Amino acid sequence: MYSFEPSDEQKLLIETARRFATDELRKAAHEAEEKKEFPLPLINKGWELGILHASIPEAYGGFGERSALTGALAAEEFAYGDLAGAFAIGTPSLFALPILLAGSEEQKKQHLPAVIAAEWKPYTAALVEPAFDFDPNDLKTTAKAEGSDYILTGEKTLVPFAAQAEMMIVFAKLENETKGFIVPKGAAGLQVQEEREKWMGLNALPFHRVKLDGVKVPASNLLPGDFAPVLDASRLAVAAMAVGVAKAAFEYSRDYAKERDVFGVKVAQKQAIAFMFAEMATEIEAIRLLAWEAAWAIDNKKEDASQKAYLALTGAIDMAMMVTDRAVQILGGHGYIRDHPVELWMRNGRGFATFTGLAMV
Amino acid sequence: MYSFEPSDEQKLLIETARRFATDELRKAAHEAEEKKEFPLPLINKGWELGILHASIPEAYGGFGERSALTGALAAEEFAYGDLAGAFAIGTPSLFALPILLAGSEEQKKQHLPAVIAAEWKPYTAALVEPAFDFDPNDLKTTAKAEGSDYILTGEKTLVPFAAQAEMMIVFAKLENETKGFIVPKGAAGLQVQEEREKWMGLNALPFHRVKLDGVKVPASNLLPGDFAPVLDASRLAVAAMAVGVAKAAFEYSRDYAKERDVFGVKVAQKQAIAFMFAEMATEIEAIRLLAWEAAWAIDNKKEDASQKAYLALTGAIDMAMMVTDRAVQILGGHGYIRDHPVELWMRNGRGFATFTGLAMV
Amino acid sequence: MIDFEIPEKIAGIRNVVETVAVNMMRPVSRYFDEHEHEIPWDYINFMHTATRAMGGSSMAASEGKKEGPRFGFQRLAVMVEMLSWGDAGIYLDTPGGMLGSAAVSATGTPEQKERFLARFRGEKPTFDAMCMTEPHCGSDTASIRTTAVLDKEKNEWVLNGEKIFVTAGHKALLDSEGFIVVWATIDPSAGRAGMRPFVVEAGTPGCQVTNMEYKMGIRASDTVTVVLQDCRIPFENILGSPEVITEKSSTSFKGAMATFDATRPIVAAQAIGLARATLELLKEMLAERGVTIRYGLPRQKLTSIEKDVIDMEIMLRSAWWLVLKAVWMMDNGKPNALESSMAKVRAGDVVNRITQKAVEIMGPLGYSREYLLEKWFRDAKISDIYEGTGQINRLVVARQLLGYRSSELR
Amino acid sequence: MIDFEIPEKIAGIRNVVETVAVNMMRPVSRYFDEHEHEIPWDYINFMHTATRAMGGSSMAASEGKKEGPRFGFQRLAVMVEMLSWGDAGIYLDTPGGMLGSAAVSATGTPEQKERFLARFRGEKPTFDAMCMTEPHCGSDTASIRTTAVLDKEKNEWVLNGEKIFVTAGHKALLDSEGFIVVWATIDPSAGRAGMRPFVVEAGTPGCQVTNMEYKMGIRASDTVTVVLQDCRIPFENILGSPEVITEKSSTSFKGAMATFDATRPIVAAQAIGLARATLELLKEMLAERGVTIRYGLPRQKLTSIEKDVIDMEIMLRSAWWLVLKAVWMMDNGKPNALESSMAKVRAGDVVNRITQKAVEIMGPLGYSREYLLEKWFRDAKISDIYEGTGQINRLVVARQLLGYRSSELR
Repeated sequence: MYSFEPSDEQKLLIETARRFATDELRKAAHEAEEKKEFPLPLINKGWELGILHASIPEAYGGFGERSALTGALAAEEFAYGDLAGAFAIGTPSLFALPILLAGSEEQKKQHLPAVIAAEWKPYTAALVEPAFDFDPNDLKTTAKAEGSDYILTGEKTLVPFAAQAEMMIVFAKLENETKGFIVPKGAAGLQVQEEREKWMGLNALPFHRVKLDGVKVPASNLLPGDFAPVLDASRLAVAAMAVGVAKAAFEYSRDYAKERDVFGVKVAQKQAIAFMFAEMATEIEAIRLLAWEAAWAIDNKKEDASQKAYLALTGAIDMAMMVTDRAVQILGGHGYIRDHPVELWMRNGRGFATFTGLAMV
Repeated sequence: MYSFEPSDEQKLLIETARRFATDELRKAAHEAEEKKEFPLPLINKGWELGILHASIPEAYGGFGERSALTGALAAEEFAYGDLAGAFAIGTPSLFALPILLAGSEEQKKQHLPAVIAAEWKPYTAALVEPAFDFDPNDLKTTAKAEGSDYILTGEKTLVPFAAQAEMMIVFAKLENETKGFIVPKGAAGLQVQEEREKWMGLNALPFHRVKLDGVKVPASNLLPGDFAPVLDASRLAVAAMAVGVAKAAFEYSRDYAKERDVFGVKVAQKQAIAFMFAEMATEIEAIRLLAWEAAWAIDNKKEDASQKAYLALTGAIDMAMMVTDRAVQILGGHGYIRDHPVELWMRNGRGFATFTGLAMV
Repeated sequence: MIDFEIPEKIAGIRNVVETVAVNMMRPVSRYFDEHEHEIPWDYINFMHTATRAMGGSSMAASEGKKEGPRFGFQRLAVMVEMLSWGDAGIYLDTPGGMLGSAAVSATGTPEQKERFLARFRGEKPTFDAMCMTEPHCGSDTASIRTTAVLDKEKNEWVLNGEKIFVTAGHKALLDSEGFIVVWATIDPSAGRAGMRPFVVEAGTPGCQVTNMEYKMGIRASDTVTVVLQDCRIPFENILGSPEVITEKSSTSFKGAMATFDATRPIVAAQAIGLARATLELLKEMLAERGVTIRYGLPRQKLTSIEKDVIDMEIMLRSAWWLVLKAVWMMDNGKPNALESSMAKVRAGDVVNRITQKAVEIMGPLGYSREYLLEKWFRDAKISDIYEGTGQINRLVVARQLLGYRSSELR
Repeated sequence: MIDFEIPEKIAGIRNVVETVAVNMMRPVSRYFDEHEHEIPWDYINFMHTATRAMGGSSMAASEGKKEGPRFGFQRLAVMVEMLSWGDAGIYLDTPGGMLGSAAVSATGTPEQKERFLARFRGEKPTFDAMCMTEPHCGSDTASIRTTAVLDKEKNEWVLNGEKIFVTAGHKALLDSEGFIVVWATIDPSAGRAGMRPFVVEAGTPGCQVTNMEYKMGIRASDTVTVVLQDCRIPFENILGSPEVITEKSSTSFKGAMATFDATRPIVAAQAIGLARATLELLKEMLAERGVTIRYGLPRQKLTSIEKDVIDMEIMLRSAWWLVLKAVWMMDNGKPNALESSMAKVRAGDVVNRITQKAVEIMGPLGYSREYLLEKWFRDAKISDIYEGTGQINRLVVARQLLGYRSSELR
């Protein structure tokens, strides 16, 4: 039966997440970006909201069942506050959710409790590769069976907190399929480039290039399950975050345009500007519904869940660019200087084409 | 040295063509479309303006040298009046220009004077094929050498005046190259489907499906020259005509919007509508300049003339759709009824993706 | 709890309607496109009989105030989407309650609802229509010039004016014992506050169909001009309670706007049905020619056609959810002025972009009347024009978003 | 006679400028992007020396009234396009005549031109800037609040106000003996009619740079706030002939607008240079990875990337011709208000669409600061904002097209 209303529990979560996003993340965002460091206490505070914990069953130390939908709702709110913050807080999910979704019982028991115990710790994952046509289903990083081990070879980029991470999941191509492998810190042949990678946005976060020069891991480190649900979880998360960033940009530029005078009226009273807002809001809502549908399909194990997650993210990429670009445009010269957050959001806005792998719900 | 001003001679031609287009073609357009017949006297009148004649050297019965630029200027004006009329008047060019551009001296002498003698006669050409991915450089219609003959096999669509045409050029693939072949009326194996083809637009013109069931023509009917200049001539012509149709739609909707009241002002005074006009006019002018550049490149035998003609047409396809769609939108309900010409222009507007081969300059 | 599963009840009806669309609409789509002003009686009679057999008077959304969740508008949207998937023009010939009866439902008294709507349960298919637009005004409904003057002696309204672009007006007035709802002013100096809806029944003297339009698309549907010349109707044919007559407020205009909140998502559903038909046919035609769409690839690995088709899916699905959300809100008694106009904006855009691109992709096959793509391109355009143009609906959306009254954002 | 051949004279200069762009700009592009507020003196000094060596005072378009065709603005557009191809931010640091001197050229008397512009021929590189925008107003230049009051006793103007977004203001006032042109009102009640341009020279007491902006892009260029506090300048520093002082007309405002007609295509040329740089690099990067663009194919056979790149070429080339047409009209004394705003609209659009798409196509490589694509994406956005936003320029275009005054189309 159709319904477009989150449950009461979800509404509560949305409110909590939004309050944290507005009161804390948003306020820290500018300085974090300019100083190129996201404050750890704030990450911990977000972590304590327990979004990941609520996805992990009690048997593994958590307190719930994973709901992609609930995760997407939270992801939107966090990103509405600040995208870098949302990524940072969620980084351990990059390690935990693949294990939850594709790991063996043993792997779950071994790793999940450690990840969600107490403080936020940088467990991470390495998916993206430095190629213009990076394709998560056709990786260049390879895994080869050798006796009871696997040998991983390749190069990864955009790996968050790689230098500090206790452990990471490395995704590699094994017999034409993408599979996840648990790789501990300091594994032989694992080269985490010390210098941080530099991107157009997300300067608050430490990303590193990771080279795998014949890294050997035992067979027990292979996540036996399918990659598809992992990819879906990431595409959905990134799509939901695009909605959050776009919503932030929409609201900020709307408020600005309602305040500011031009030619004797408010900027927002100009039809051409008002129409922009109408289109921005419509597009945001359209993609939000698409993301919700994908989340619902994932949670209800619909056959075409992967396709829906793919469509939601693909739509979100264009939507986020359009909305954040217009937000800057509406602020004019003020949109172009870094005093206002819209320029940061526009840099984030373009990134969604590349952010698959940086978040999971 | 850059210049964006037609020569005095060209200006005179533009004026003459525009007068004819406005006073005659435009007025006949609606009835021609609805009655599905373009009045022959009017075709003849347009023919008498001598656009084609001016492209044919005296040696072959004409009175000039071909200028793609001059041709493009005229094509825009004719199409500004009515696209079906412009195509009809120019149909003999489909036969004459390939001969001029790719024919042998003998072919020129034999055919050109006949085409441009006195009255308009339906000489035509068959280029388009009934495939969604029709590619003029990779035809499905084939030509095979057999002794001193060529055997043509395949199927053509959108062949104007095919049932009446004295002769037509059939384009076919000969050893991986597109080549033109002169095929006379009634050649054995040439099946011109009697029933007219039905299209979204251009109902005023008779188009026919043409099947070539092993049509045999002597080797002397092969146009020995390259196909590229022929294709360039057509792409340019169609691009210029798209500009003409778009200009008509722009002007009509502009005049309408300046006349009509809405909410106490003129429709055109609404910013959202005014912005549409600004974008329509800018786009039209942009593509016009691109078409001019292509024409100039053709006339000056620039190496990249083919690429320029391709870019001009590709841009023109989108521009024409955008402008004609908006013209209908601006008229609202009035745009949707056939009393106003914008709905016809919108149907024409979508056709430019398919009209290559229907005009040449 | 967010849920994207179609309710079972609606799913059943949807299947039934699909059969109608496949068997009774598609086969005659081209015929009625090429025979403008002919009426698809087979379809009409079938729909009428079927609706009666199912105990309903029409497809309309009213379902009384029962316990439990309400589905009326959701069901209507799903049915309309499917019928429009069948044929957007023929769908508009569906008997038994279009925009005119929507206005009666939205603004009439119980007595009026019974009096005017009962006819749809009769033996013969009956039609209704809404008369809003006038020659001098399009979306500017506040500047209507048709007048209604009360002849107190005879207790009759006297209507004078001209209405254009009346969808199904011919069928409502001449092909059945239907009615039209005419928006007229009882006080030309009062602007919106003077506007009232009046019911004029078929056969009323002074009410004439003077013109049938020839249109770009939806040719199976009639669009007419109605002239009212000293057209007298009973006092009771003014829609709403008696106080609307004297009260100089814009309540009644707001009634019309409320009608729009209910009807815009339905018009959007039409657009979606047509867009879905187009996308499905496009994919079929491509598949027959060996082109299938590889979902899941990064854009960098897609062909141009694949990218276009994937973008179409995104547009189509997301617009459909906007529509469903708007009608779901309607069913759940939530104010949906924003959502219903958003749905209309998006659906009107989407159907045009999809049909325009589909025709282009299929090249000569897209432009040919051998296939339905070119027809759907023509049918589509109306979706961004009627029931408020895309521009008007953007204004409505923007006003809601920005909290502006119409005087603040014109 | 329509001709798309670059004039020989300009082609020569273009080659020279290309060498500068390749050797002096590109190698330091990233450095100055990452070291905001540092000044590229090497480039500046080189350009200054080179310009002097060539006998010119600046890149500016003035070339006296000679016989034969005039090329000044065409040459300027071509040079600016190439410099901006080199680096859009560093280009803005070019000494010797930017928008401030354009205003002097357009509205000053011969005496003023000599007095203010001579410095650009001096030994040291010198800068100028235009002060238009104020904190409360963006494109709405008619609502300027900075005042100029004549102190008749001392025969001086006293300026008070605050100007923001002054491009190169730091260099004009603090890094050289330059000047700024300040738009101020001599009659706050008169609106546009009261607006006048004043020259304030570096070192004038009461004129202070109070803030340097941190920007999304073009970080090699300084953007500052200038505060004028009882800033006294000689009477003769009001630009134009004496009658402008008393005459209450908007002639002088129109002078500013005329300046825009000359400068908008130049700003558009910047956008084009940046867009071309992007497209060229994109094609190179793709080619290195085995992707080449197959021109001439029907869209149905193209890959998504090919279609995007081909669309970019179309946008880029056509926008460039709009720019060239606008400057060609300028050189030939044809009124070009329509064309110059069209060029600006189109170029501002195009550079953003191209840079945005290029970053997307190159995936992680596009988003990385290892390559210049991401920088150009950031640099590009200013093109649709300064010298009139895309929206303002659309208004200007629309007014011309529709024959409306600004009171008729707001």
